[in-house]
Amino acid sequence: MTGPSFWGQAYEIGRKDMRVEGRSGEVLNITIPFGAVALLLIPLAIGIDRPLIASVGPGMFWVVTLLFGMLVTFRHSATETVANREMMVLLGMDPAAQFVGRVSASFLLLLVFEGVLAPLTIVLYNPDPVSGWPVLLVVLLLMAIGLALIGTLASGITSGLRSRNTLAPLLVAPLSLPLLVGASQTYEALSQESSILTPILLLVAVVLGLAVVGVLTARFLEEASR
Amino acid sequence: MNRHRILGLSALVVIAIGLYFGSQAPLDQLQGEYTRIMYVHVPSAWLAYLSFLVTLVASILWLTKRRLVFDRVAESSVSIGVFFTALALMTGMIWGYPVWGTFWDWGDARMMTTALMFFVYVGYLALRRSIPDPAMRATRSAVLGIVAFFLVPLSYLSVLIVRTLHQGITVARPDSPIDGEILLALLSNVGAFTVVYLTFMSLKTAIARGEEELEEQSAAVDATPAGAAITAPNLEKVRDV
Amino acid sequence: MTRYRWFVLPAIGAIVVIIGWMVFLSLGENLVYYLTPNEAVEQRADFPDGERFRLGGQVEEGSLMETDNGVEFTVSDGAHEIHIVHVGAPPELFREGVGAIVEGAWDGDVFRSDELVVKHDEQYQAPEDEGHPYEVPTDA
Amino acid sequence: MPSSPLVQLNDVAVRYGRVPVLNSVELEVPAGEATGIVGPNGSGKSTLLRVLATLLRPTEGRVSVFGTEMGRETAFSIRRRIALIGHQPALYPQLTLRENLVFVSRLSGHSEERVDEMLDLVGLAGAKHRRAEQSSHGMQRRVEFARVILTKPDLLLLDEAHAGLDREAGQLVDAVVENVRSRGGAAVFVSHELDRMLPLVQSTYELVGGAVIPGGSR
Repeated sequence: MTGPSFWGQAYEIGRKDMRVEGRSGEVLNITIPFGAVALLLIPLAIGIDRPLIASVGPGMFWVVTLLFGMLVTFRHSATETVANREMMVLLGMDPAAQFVGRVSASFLLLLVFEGVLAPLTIVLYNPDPVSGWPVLLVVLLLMAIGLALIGTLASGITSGLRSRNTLAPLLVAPLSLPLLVGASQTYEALSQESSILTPILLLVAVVLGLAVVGVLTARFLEEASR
Repeated sequence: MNRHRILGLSALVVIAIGLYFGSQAPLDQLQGEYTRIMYVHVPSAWLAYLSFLVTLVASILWLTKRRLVFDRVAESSVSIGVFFTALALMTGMIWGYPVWGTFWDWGDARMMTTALMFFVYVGYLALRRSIPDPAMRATRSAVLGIVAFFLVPLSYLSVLIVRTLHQGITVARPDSPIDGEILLALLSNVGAFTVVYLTFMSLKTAIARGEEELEEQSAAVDATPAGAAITAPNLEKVRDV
Repeated sequence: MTRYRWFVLPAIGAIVVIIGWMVFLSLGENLVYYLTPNEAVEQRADFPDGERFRLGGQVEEGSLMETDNGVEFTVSDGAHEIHIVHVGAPPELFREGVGAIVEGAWDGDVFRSDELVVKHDEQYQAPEDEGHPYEVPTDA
Repeated sequence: MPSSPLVQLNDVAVRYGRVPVLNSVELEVPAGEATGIVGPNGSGKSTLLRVLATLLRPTEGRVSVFGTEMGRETAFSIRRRIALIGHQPALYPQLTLRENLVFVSRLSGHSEERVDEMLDLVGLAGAKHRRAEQSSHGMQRRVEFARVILTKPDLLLLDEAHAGLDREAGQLVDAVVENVRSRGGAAVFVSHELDRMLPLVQSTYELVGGAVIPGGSR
């Protein structure tokens, strides 16, 4: 009996992850409210200065997406026990397909995360409107893919370690710098009406590079996690 | 003479040459004596990039060839790279204060990317410390060694991507806008630092190897299989305690 | 590795093209993180009084004046000149003729700044009027 | 039938870091038979089972499964023919028992319809919509045996299979082993209790000091 193809496997993994999330509601009930609280606290911390709050709004949104969104990508370590991973290996699972499946699920959840917090940021911070804002939707998309890739890689690298709860964020936060730079540069370019091509291409290059590394190293990480 | 001594002595010689050129080179018309910080700052940054490139290559080689020597090289190179990244950051701050008027500029992409590069590789060393099994440690840190390298070209090219206070790419361009003698002094110091790197690498990998052998010896003494370490519980005593 | 070649090779190709393109692009134009006086004047409408931005240009010879709490000078890019009123001590290397970047906002026709840094470009040149290249100039 | 063994270990050693767990293990698992390996806690039984399952590459020695020597590139098709029932149930706690089995069946290329049939076979027809986290250890184990019946492995590896099971579930274990053997496959038990598995196995070994000794305490 041959199992499903690469994409079939990735689909099954992603579907399973989404279903587990649907049951536990970790992202919807915990991570999103947590991020929303952060968005509420920041203006209090920097003082009630309306123009200032409006100008930091987009930046704060990216930071909150990065710091809280990465929690979304660390969900796996709790549900994927060693027994579950071993079972999947013995079912003929391709580790790269598993990686793709996990990243896809995290990507969808991060889109939900951004989809809730982005309107909230606009309402709370009232940032200056920029022309060509539909481009920001592309940036949101690329940010979600990139963060899902980095987070999944980092949780693979640190899975099962005692220090993983602190180590994984330490790895993710600096590594997502290119995403942050790309995202904030795009916004800046839009507000100054200069070329957005360079930051967008930077995001695309980073996402592609991470995907290549993730797919090629999945097998080794799988082997080193048992 | 062993390898370490030859490397160490040649490092001393090239450092002396670098110091000579550095002290003889003319000063930049604007920066004056502060030009000379460049002869430490630029080679340090170069070594940081070089070390992490070596780590990248060694990490890939570990994953494909499975020889422990590649893991030792990867780890040693990160330790040295982290040191020189810190040195580049610190000399940069010392240089930046009189020249730009600030130790740290939040708008400068080169500073930010380099600082975050530093933290990722600090994380690399932290990761190694939290995995006891050598093979697992080598594999996982190899993956991180590959992923973390993303920040290296980003840091180098950041002056191109983002609006920054740092000067653009100076040396590696066809119409290099740098005075010939300043360039000579800079390149001789880059060369000297590279020999220092090789010396450090030779010593650090030897230390890593020695540590492994030491562990091996202590393991040979304590070669009881895991299960045989357990003896029968003293039931009589347990009842009476 | 051959299993994923269909994805890995095009992806790596795309990355190489993007990076090469970015390098090519930036060697041509100089990316800076400030507006030149010319840009600042052209985009005057986008930056109302009080709206902060960064402005960079050459400090005009003969324009530098020390004030009680800072300096006043004029920056120019050849096309336009803008008068700067800066509050705070300037960095040590700040003098006439250097490139400077200030951060602040328009106030009518003057630019009021509270951050001032000296921008050094990638030109490393010995003083032009030096007789002997090894002769170290004494710091004034 | 003395054909070539399904699994063969030659001079296998495993070390975790510097701690030796297994030393020069020689073992043959013949087709159509059940093999029992006894040993006290911490003697390396689970490690040995992972080597047999190709999940753990030994530090030294050669492992050959189904006549294929295990190298760096382990063929996925070989792993599909192995099933491991470990200490911990391999289930997702948030999913129902049925969903867990559906996940397995789809990953292994079996149709979803057979899942209900399997759950019926192991006596879980009435509890299949319960989440794994709300099910008892025995129920979770039954799902795992349903998985084994569904995927039809040629090599079944059981780690303390009878531990914590009631009489019915224990008999289910026996029946599943019988099923694998009757198809010409092999089963390997590891346990610290010889008594429960003795009636099921054709040969026993004992793990002492990291090495495998034939015969055991039969």
